[in-house]
Amino acid sequence: MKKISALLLALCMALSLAACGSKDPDTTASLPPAPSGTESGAPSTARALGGDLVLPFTSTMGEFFNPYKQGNLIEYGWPCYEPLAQLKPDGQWHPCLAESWEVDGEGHTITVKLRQGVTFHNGDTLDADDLVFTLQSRLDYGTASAIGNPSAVEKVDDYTVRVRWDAFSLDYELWILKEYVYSKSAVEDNGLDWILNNMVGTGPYVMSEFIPDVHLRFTRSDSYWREIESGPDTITFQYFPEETTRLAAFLNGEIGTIDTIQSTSIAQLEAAGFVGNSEYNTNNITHYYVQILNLDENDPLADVEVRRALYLHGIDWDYVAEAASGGLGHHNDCIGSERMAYYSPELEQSAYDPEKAKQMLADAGYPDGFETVLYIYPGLEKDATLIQADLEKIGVRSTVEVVDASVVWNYMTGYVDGVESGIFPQYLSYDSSFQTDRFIKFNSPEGAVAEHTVWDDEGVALWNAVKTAKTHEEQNDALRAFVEYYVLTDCTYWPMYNVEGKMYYQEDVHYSDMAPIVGAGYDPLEIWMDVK
Amino acid sequence: MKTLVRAEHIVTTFPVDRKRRFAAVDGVSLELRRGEIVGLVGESGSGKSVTSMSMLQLILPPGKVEGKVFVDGFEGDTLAFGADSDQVRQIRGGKIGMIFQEPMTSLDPVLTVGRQIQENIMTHLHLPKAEAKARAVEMMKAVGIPDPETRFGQYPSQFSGGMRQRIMIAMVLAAEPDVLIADEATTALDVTTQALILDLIQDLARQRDLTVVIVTHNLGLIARYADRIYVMYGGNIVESAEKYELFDHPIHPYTHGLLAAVPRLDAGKRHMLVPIEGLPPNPADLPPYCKFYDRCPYREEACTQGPCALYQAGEGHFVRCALTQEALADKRGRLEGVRRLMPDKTVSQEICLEVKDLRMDFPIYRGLLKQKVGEVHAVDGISLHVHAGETLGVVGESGCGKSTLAKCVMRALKPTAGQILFHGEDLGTLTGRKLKRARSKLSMIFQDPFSSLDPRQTAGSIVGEPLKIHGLVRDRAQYDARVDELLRIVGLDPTFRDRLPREFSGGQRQRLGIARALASEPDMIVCDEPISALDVSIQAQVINLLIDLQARLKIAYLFIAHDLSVVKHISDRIVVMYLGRVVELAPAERLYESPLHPYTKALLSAVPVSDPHVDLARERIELRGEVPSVMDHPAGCAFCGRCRYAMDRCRTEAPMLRDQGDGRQVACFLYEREAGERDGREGGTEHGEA
Amino acid sequence: MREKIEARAAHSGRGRRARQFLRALFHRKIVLVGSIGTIFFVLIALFAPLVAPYDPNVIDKGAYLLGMSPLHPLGTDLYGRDLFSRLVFGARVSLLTGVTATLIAAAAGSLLGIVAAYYGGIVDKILLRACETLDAIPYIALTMALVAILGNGMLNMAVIMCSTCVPFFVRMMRASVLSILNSDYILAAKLSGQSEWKLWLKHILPNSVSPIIVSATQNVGNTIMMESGLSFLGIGISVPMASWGAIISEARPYLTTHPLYVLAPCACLAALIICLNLFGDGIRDALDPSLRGETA
Amino acid sequence: MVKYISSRIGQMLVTVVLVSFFTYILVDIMPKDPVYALYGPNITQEEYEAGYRALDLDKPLLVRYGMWASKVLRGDWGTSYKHHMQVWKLLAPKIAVTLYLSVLSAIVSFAVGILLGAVTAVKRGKWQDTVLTFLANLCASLPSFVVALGLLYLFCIRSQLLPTSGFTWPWVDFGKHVRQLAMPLFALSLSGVASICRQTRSSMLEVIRQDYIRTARSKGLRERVVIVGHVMRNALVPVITLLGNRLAYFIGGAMFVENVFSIPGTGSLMVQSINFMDVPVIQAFVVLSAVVISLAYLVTDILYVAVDPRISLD
Repeated sequence: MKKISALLLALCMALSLAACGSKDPDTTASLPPAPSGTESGAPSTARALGGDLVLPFTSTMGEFFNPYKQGNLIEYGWPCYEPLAQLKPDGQWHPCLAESWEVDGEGHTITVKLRQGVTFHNGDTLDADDLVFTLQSRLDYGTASAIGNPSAVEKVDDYTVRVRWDAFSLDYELWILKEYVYSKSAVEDNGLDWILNNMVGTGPYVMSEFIPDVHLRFTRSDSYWREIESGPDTITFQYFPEETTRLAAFLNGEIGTIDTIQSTSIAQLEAAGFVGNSEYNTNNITHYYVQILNLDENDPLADVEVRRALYLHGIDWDYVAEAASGGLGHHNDCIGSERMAYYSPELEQSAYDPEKAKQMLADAGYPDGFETVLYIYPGLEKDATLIQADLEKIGVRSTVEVVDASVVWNYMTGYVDGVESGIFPQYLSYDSSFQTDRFIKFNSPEGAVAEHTVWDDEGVALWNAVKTAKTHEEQNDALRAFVEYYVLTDCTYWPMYNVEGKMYYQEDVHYSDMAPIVGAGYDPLEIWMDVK
Repeated sequence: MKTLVRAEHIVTTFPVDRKRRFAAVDGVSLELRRGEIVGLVGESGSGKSVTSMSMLQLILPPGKVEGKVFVDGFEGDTLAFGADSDQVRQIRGGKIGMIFQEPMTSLDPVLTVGRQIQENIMTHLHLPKAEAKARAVEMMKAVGIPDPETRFGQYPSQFSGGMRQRIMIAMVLAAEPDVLIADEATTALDVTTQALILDLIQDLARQRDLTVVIVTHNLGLIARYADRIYVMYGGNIVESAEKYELFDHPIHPYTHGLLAAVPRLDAGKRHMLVPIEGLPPNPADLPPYCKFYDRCPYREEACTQGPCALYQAGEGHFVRCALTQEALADKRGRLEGVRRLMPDKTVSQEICLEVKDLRMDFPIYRGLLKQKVGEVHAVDGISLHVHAGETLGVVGESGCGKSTLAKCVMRALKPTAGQILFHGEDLGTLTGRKLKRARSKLSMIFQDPFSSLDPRQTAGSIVGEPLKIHGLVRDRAQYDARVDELLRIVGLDPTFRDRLPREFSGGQRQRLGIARALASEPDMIVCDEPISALDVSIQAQVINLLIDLQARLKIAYLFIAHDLSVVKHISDRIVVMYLGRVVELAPAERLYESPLHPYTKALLSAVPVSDPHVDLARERIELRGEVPSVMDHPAGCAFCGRCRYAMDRCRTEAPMLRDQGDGRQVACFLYEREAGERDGREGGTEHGEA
Repeated sequence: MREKIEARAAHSGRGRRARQFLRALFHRKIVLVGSIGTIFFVLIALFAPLVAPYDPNVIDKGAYLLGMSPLHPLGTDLYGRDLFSRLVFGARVSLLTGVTATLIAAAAGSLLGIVAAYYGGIVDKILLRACETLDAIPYIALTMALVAILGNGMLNMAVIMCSTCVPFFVRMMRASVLSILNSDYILAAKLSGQSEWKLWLKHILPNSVSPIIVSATQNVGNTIMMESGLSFLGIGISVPMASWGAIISEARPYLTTHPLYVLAPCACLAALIICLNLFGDGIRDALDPSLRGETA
Repeated sequence: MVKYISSRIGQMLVTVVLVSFFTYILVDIMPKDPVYALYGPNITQEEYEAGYRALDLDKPLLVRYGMWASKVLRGDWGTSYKHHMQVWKLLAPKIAVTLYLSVLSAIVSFAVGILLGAVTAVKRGKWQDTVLTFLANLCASLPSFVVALGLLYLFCIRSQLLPTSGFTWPWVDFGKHVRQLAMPLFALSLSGVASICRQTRSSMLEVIRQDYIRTARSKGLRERVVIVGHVMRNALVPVITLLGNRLAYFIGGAMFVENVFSIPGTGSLMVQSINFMDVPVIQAFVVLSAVVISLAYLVTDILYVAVDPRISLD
């Protein structure tokens, strides 16, 4: 079995995910401070009931919630699904479907007591069976790593469930925030295919209509377990493939909000008098990075010195950031933006110095550079072009090959032959949970081609330290050490730049500062519209 | 008689390029009186059609028409009103109606026949639709179209050429015009149909006191039908007179030349035709003085002193020539005697080509799905032979199978049955090398000079190609020499060797076709209607060329044409075909003196002779009906439907060719009884030897 | 008058005919404009390095998305590269792809057309059925699938794009050969014993090729348009060597803020295609003498 | 006529079958692995093998094609890997929208094209001819998505006259339908105008020189009557042949316009399904498009034969 030293993006940020985007360096509370002054956007007027809120949506809506898989994005599920508890910008954990929960440190168990009298949209009442089913289906399917792979789930009584982990993990405390409960009957009665196209949740809005690549419409449910004093009658997610059209629709008043990282759109929105709000909107930081994947020892990229030369001095990251994002983005040598809990200024070590880079390359045995391939998703041509130009200057000739997201996966796993090594600029929007698989399995008709560990031994050791950290501080330090090794010493993860997107709102759309839920969209009850 | 239309000094010009324009009609004045039939005669390019079109302002921009046209019922010069003005549009169709040459394309293919007739009626007589329809049906009946009610709704593509011309006549006359201009109306039709159509026009003109203008190049038609004649050349009227006056004492050299150049049915075979030398006038650079100067045998210095005017040379007789009448008369006297005699040629007894019971059937596929619904017996059992050095003429109307016969002889088609013995070898069975060698001795001349020469090849390589194919030349020098010689033989200037076909006139192209045929020194040439696409004066040149070549090179001709007078002039023996069968065969002179088969008699009577007195004296045979459609083969004699002497035996049994002595054969039961009695033989089934 | 005839005869045939063809070709003013435009673009494409002030791939740091300036006649693109030089090199890429695709399509199409016309019968039916099948597939689906299989190098793109034009050329060549086959001069050559393949080489092909030339010139324009469409989908020719189509789709978001960035390549594309179409019309009229006198 | 139509339909079916077979092979060659598309990237090897067998990928191509075809004939187009929906339910409304847009654009581009062609033919040589020919060529040379973006900028960003996107059926809300369709229709049909204009112009110039037009004029008809009554009727016969080919072009090219105006047509779906290797959707889309395009060619042939009496059908 070919030993392939591949370093994939398995950054172990699962635990401190919630902290991302928050201003507060200390991850324990991992909460953004109450925003200074009034909510940005429109001044809070009297809350009203009514109106139709239309929100744009750019990527196509694939399958909704798959009970057997974890980490499905719920960008468009928040009106309908509700987690056990919500972490709001005020720093408190607002209980939602769970009435209360106790955490038993030594026994590594959490006992959750569900709220009573809550019904799903299909009439099925919420009870322990649903929670057990939700957890158990993922355990059986082996995709529960995002919540720390609990070892057992038992139903104590109709409304309480106890979950036990075999080892202490900071993850499991946050599990409550991420656990969405499905209706067991809905899945079993209608089957998986149906559930992937329909949403049965407990939230204030019921999914009323879904036409793929057109729109997804929710209407307010009348059997919600909490009293609804404000909010639009319907919430519609409309599909906009083209950026310019989305901008035109917003300027035309057809859609309620628009979040964009396009410098041209932002310029026009500001010109039209809209004020962008991005201070504490957690969903809007996009982190662009490059992943070095070399599966072949005698590839120049396998040599650490070469990677250090290219990353630390070979590429003018500040200009890449500025040009690729139209002046909005900025570069820093950390995985994620400088607002990450584990960030520290002394990580900044890259300095653009082509001569030095050429010199280092020469020392490493490549005086006249070498050939390599830049694999990019469609839409990342900008970054590839800029990197290609800088590499060209120091003698590294590269060709660009556009691949598709699913294909990238095959490349990374090495299954697609002909791809030995390459630079993978990708983007990772922070609100998605990190893939934390530490190892990659890939398959082919001939059987599992190869399994390979994500890192070499030093990387694994650092990763274990992060996993076993008891407290947030401890975890942050371990993370910082890991980042330093991964980015600055091993140089197989090249952070490019971070772009803080901006969110704009129409005059008649209001939201309270409690609206954004960290890492999980918005609280539908905290958004309302002026009713004419 | 009242003058209906008078045209004064019409000049119609077209642009040659941005700067220069040329006058297709250069100052023509003519008069049309009520009830008379006027003949406008001239070769192509003489401006006869353009004159009639100019009077009706049918000339499209960038052409321009100047001069004056007065029409009875409209005061002042009608040219002054715009081409699209109400007055002129009333004249067009209402006062003066016009029918054109090509019946196949003169009717709108996507509209029904009836609707096009109605359109004319409603435009001029302002009748409502229903009445217009009734009147249209009545007109269709008047021009002899069978059951007009049903055929009213049919499309032009469902009619034959003759029928379509009748529809054109019905359409024009439906608007009750005073003048009918027939611009080459029957040129594209068969001889018999042409006679029927022109007789119809003559009767309608008599009934309705209609003025008719017959625009044609065929002097015979003028002799038979016209009362007064204008002769045109190079855009001018060169001579005009009453019919008998013009034919008896033609004055202008061109008129005289035309009369001598046209082969006559009644003329003997001793003299060659007297062609008008040189090329037809090139409109792009016409000389300012007499346009006939280059080709005029009597030209003198005087002719070039400036434009010659039309002067009156007799009662109603006008001539446009610089020379006086007397000067022309004595010049003609001196040149008269010099008419060339036909070169004597020796026809050997050795048979060059023998066709034995040739049969050629074409399957007919109906509709777009290509099912076979029937068979056309294009050639239905023909036997004939050609001696070396002899010219066998093949005559018949369109659809009689003469072209198919030519194609079978040339093995362009594989005959269904029968043998083609060329020098004893049956071409039918030959293939590959042997066929190629046989083909070098047998070549072909085509009808349409435009489509028989490869537009991309230079003249030299067209003529020289057979040399290369059959390897008749060793090297380049001999090849060039041979090509030049061939061009010179057919009367073309060798320096034209590297020109493309489109830079030659029709006559010159036909000469190239002949040169190509001669290249492989053939024993026999199959001529498929070689001269029907040419002008009269050019025809004479090509006919004389063929006759000379035959005498000199001892080549046999299989001469196929539908113009009987030309075939009589050039052939030794003539075969008359009708619907795929030979109906009569005889030596040329004897066939015309005493035709036996009723069809031959009718055919000969339909051909007008370019001498009014002779033509008047000839007996006219009325030929009823139309050529039966090729698909339903009549059981008996194919002609019995239209034959005056048809007996019931004709309807059941097909007559065989019977020998009538001194080389004559006929396939008709009229002669069966006499032949039977005379030779005492019963009606055997064996074939007479043709 | 006589001397004029001799004078005209003395010219060598070939020279005079070439002059006649050119006079007919440029008889129409706009055709003249079209031809000059086409030649202008071809020259630019050929001498791109000389014409372009900068290297198209060099990034002038910090000077991104600048408007027109003496330094950069058409401003810079979003990376800071000089737009004018990129357009000049883009001409080379676009024309090269367009011309190669058309040549391949015309050659393949004509060959198949000749085979269909020559053999007739079952071969003819099969080829027509194949053309019909290829036509029935929406061209975007076909090209995307082929790009996924072959990748998007410049030559691959040319081959892929010509797959949609081949049926057109097959039908045109077949029709033109069939119409020539039953003309008299072919019969004459056959009857004089000409060998089959020489008949085709000397007579049938030279005459059947003129309609192909005419539609080929117009097809180049359509192919370039199609390439710009594919770049819009992100599967155009690979970075950094971009065709006009790629530049247009790259500049798409800047339509509102930096219109020049989009309009410049569009203007070039429009100008080239118009010139090609007019040039094609001109050639058609010049080759088809019957139409010569008609057009302005 | 019926016999002709039935045989043409027979040919059409053969073509559609050939298209489906060719597409099946094409999709099979594509490098992406359908198993990953259906089950997602991180699956175990056993799951991969189960999925591999579930998709019958282990059987030879011909057998798989046969099974697919038999299912399709029974109306089961399979479920989409990405949308987990019956392909038919996913595709039908979208094909209806794209077809509606294409047919409408064809009508508009034919109307404008023929009009422009007629004017340039009648006014040959004058300034109208030069200007309109230039205009028609300009329309043809602008990529449809650039025109679409330009319109969007003009009518939505600068002046907010028209809605930016979406599609509503006319019977649902006619006013909204018209306002939503104005820009996409204009952008799509613009590209068709040039070729139709050029074809009309050359066929009209051809017809004007024919003998029967001279006959019509000699009947004293008004010039306008000659042009409309006789010239146009004959000149349109060859133009009709363009109908099928233009419709096929629109169906393919509608995607760009749909993308810009986010119209729920097949355009974006098709791009995703190819990128995502959603095999049943690709198959269904190509075959259905082939049926529609072949129908368009069939209609063109029938129209051509019906209009031109010279072609006898019996």
